[in-house]
Amino acid sequence: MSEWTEIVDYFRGRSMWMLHYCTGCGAIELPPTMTSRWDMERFGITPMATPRQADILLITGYLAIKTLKRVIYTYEQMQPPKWVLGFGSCTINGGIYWDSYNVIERLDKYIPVDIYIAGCMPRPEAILDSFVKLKEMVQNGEAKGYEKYVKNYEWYKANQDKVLKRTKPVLERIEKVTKIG
Amino acid sequence: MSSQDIEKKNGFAPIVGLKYLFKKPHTVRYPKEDLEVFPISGNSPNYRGFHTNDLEKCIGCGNCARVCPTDAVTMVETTDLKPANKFAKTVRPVFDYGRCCFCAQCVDVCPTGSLQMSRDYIHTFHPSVSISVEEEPEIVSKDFIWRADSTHVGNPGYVRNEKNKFDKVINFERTAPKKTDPAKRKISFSKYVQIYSKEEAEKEASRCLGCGACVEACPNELHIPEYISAISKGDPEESLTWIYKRNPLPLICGEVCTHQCEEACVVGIQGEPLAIRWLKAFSASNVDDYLKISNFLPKSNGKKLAAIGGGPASLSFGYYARLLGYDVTIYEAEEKLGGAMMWGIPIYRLPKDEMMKDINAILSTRIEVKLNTKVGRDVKFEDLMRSYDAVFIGVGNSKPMTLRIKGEDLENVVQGLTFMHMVNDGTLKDLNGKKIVVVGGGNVAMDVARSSVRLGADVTIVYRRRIKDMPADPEEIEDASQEGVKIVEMGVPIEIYGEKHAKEFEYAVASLVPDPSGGRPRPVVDDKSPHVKISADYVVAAIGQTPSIDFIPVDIQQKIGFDGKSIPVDEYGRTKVKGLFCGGDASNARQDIISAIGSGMRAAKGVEVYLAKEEGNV
Amino acid sequence: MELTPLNESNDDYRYYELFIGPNHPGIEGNFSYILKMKGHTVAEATPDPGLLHRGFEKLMERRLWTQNLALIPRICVPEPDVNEVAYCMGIEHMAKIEVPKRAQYIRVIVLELARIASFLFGVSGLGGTTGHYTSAQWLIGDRDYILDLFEWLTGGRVYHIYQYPGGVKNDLPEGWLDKLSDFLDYMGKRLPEYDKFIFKNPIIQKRTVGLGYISADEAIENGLTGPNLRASGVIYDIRKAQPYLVYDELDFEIPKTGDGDAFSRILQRRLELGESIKILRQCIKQIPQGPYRTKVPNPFQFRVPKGSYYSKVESSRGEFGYYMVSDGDVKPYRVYVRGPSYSIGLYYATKALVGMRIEDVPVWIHTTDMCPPDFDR
Amino acid sequence: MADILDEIRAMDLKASWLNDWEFEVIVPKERIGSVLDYLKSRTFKGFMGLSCVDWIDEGKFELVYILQSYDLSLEAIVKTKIPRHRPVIESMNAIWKLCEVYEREMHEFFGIEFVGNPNLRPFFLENWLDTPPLRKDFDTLAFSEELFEFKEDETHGINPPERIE
Repeated sequence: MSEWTEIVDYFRGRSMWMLHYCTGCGAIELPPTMTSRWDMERFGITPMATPRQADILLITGYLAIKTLKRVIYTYEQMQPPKWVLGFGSCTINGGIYWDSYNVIERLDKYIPVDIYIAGCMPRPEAILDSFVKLKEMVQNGEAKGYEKYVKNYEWYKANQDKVLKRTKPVLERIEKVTKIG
Repeated sequence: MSSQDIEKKNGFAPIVGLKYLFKKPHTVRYPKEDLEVFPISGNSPNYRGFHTNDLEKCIGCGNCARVCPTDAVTMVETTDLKPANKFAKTVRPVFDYGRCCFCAQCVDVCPTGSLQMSRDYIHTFHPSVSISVEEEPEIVSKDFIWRADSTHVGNPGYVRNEKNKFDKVINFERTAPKKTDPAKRKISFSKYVQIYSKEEAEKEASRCLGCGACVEACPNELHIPEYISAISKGDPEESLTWIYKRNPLPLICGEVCTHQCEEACVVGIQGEPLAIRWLKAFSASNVDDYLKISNFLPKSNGKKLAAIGGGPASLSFGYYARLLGYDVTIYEAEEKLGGAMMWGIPIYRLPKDEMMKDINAILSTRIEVKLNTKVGRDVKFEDLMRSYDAVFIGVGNSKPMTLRIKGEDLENVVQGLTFMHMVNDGTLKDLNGKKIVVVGGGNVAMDVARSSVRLGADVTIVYRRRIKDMPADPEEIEDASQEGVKIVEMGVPIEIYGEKHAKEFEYAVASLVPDPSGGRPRPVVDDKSPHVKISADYVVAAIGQTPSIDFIPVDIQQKIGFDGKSIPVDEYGRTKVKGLFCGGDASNARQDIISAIGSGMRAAKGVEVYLAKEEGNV
Repeated sequence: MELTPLNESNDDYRYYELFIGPNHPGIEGNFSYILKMKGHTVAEATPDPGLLHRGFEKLMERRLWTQNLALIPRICVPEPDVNEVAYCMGIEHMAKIEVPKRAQYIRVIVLELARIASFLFGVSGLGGTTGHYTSAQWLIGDRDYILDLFEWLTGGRVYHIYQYPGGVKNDLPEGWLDKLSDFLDYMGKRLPEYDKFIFKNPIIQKRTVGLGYISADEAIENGLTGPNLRASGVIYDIRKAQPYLVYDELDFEIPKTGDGDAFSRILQRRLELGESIKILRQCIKQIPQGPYRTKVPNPFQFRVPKGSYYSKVESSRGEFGYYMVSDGDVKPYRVYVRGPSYSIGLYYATKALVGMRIEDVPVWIHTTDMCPPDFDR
Repeated sequence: MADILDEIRAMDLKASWLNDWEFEVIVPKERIGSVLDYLKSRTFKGFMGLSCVDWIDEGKFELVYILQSYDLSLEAIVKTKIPRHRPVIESMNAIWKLCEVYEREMHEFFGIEFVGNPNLRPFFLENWLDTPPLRKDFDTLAFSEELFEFKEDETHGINPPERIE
């Protein structure tokens, strides 16, 4: 059984399709990675339009609250095994939008992340590096973020709901007494 | 070309594609090969990648953390390295690459040039655990929070080096205040440094990085960044409000402070430090009515305090004690207030009207002053102790140290402060053609020398060590030599010759011997040292002084532990005797105005603490 | 048995809702239209922005004037330099900072290079939506050479953070202009090839000619700017009409297409690319020696005098405007960003898409070259 | 070119040049519609943007209309102030239909009511319950910390993330 998994993992790592979804500004470095200059098809990775056929969800940068909802929908639509790559500073710890009212800070509070790529923005080499690393991890059977999600669904769900299903104002509304004149 | 212009169909068209078979591949075969393509090879020479930091050179000023638009830089305490200089802090920047946007603004504002960026940019990681929730800044995460050190130093990218250091966003060049020409100023006692104009002050103030390294160097920790920022904003009144919080003598300090703050100024590491002192003088001289901005005066709380001596320490003590609601009486032996500021500092440095502006502002807070009242002669110290709730000693140093050489008791051999008193009260009017030898290398020696130059004398300063070892302000030394003061280095006084008056002064040229115990190198005179004689009409010994507290009964003197040099006090200026406080030069090792002001202010707080405690006991 | 042909009056074609985007290869960036469809035809289009909203205008109020330089390039990702230049020009106008000639030339070079890069990026996206993938491979590849040049000049590939109030941060590196010249030669050789396989391509022509016609009056009324406006026949270019930097010293023309359809919009951009190359060649020749930056106070003390100003730059998408208000402090009081795609993406699209067939929607979106980050902010 | 300013001044309005191609006009709230209408008839046909400045100390919102004349190559900045408390102003959608979108945005970010604008639904933000975010009294950092940071003492009855396998 375990040998069979190993074989499956080996082939999985050689053909990973990436969902074509640009969530933030990091999307600008994907065309060079996808096309002739860096050509990620060399690694068996190619963009795919539908979540159901994709293996990799590349979160290219910051997630606005509105996008977070779509990303979660997308992630849940994807078939396991599936892997999430957090791309750029923004996904790691908020990045340059650390104090923004509409951008989440840490991606792995909402969905499990397998690999982070530091940088703002990361160069195509860094993206390829992460793909190579992901491939190794998949072939070694290490990248199991999707299992983590199922196991800790409660925790993820609570975090998601805190952001997405607000029912009362986050901050207490302070009416500032304006001086006139 | 238009919308009708369509390429004709051609069966051979695909053959055109064949030519690309013979071209060099366009693809960068990362990770097998690195970027080496048109138009440049490798990635940019000034690429903005991960940070490197020369931890020894870094002084922990925190400007990188303050300028960071993403709040990615945290200053974290380090223990494993020794600081670069005495003002350096032990904190070093730690970068959060979950925040950093690689804008290089931290590199631009690094005043030491220690922070740089490398060309390393690849960091992909599997989050081993989820990012810890309570992220303590002390914990350096290996995943993406790193202390910038020399890890990436082998691949330098965006670097600001010695060559283009003046190209940074920091302005390294000082706006020098206008000074009168040396030839003109040496014949007049009028002030020779002009206070900044508004434009000059704003320009100079705009160089401030606001890091506050100066605050720690200042004996009284003035709100320096705040008041400079207010000047840069064009608001001298706000600036003075900030100064007044910790210094009630802004104009005096603006003119004659020893400005340790400027030594600590981070801009001074690669360029010229900010002229913090002149900026203070600017805001003080640009506000006519101090009272408009000075603090609200509370009602008197009925408690009475006495301050002995009318110098900066007592004035500061009086002002802040008055702000706390006490009634203060200052006892001054001379006919005017000011102490060492009045009698010790020449008027070309501090015009008396400017000084009185500050003092009058303090007095207008209804502080009682008893002039010509010497404690011990006119009133008894014990009476003061009895009739006041607390007594503050701010007498300063008036007992000069002696040269301990032969001929010291001759006429015309005087002490520095005595000489300055004579110049300032007008007893010494003319020294035309006289030869004067000044022994010492401090600010008093410079004052004596330069005052004598202005009275027409020919002045030689004899100092035991080298010029660069002189404790005097380098600017003073430079100005003095511009005015024609001769400075003899390594001169150890041997003897003063003369029958009644001093006639000749002999010194030996010493050599510097390193101190085995690790102190400063010591000048040593041996048999081989050449001896030089110079003629002298006056010999002025300006080698320091000690406090004179003869007015205090001996038993109390012993009780407070007076050792002949200074009175030991705690952080609040309290002596070992209940209700007796001390400040100023008499208790400070650092004998300057700003320390005196600081000790006065702390003593005022000490009084508050002491009296509150007394009341609690009752 | 004879089948009744399905037509639009047939009841089988009912209204239904279709989300195009955010997760859709046909849309540019992370943006969405909610289309009400009848059969293949759009009956109603509602833009659904905010997927990229980061609250820039709020964040800028919290940061120092110069700290914002790190933030603003992110407003328009494919062409970040227009943001930096417009922002710096506004500051310089309010603080009355003189910009050295050399810096102005460098800014023009940067802006025009960014314009070319943005064109290449935009048209490659069109290739993606029309199934013409060769254009994506070629144009993105060529765009990378520009990014290499930028990286050499500024130290960053995408976000340059190169402008500074009073000029630019670094001087041109030695040999940079030669490389730029080489690149322009290369580009000159490539352009005929582009023409051949994109603009004279029957597929592209059939998909774009006559699509989404906009008349001149309509374009003005709907707030269109830039190439989209000029493609409708209104020859208005800020570089000519209200010359900023050194555009009045450079000799270039505003190309005229004037058909007002999707094809003339991309053709307009293609022709302006030729003018950009012309401008760059002149800049290489004319750029003077001298300082590249006027000294301004350091970031902590940099204050902009009280006032307000609307500074604008002609970007590859149209008018990029910054309305800035200062209260004399170290931080801006308010910055309002007018993205060039705002009016076309959020307002005009609701009119233009109505009656369009679904397969034309992505083509129309790409020919207007809209950039969601600049209106989402 | 200069006479446009004289014309505006003749209407008893304050107007001044900002630079060679940009002038600003300060209009009382009641006359904003007529002034914009007039400017549109004087070739200022392009509506470039609508912005708002929150003068919190003054208790006013300042609405800024940016207009463009393609014939004269001029930019007009028209400003008007409205009270900050219950801010209401008439919608300009009768003059420029396009204005609707800008007003919708200002409604969302500042909470300004535009009378006559039928479409003031949420725009960029989803499920927004707090103070309109671009008002000066909205603290974005506090909001971000409150909403996006996970606090340990908050007991949701769930595991803190360290315990995640």
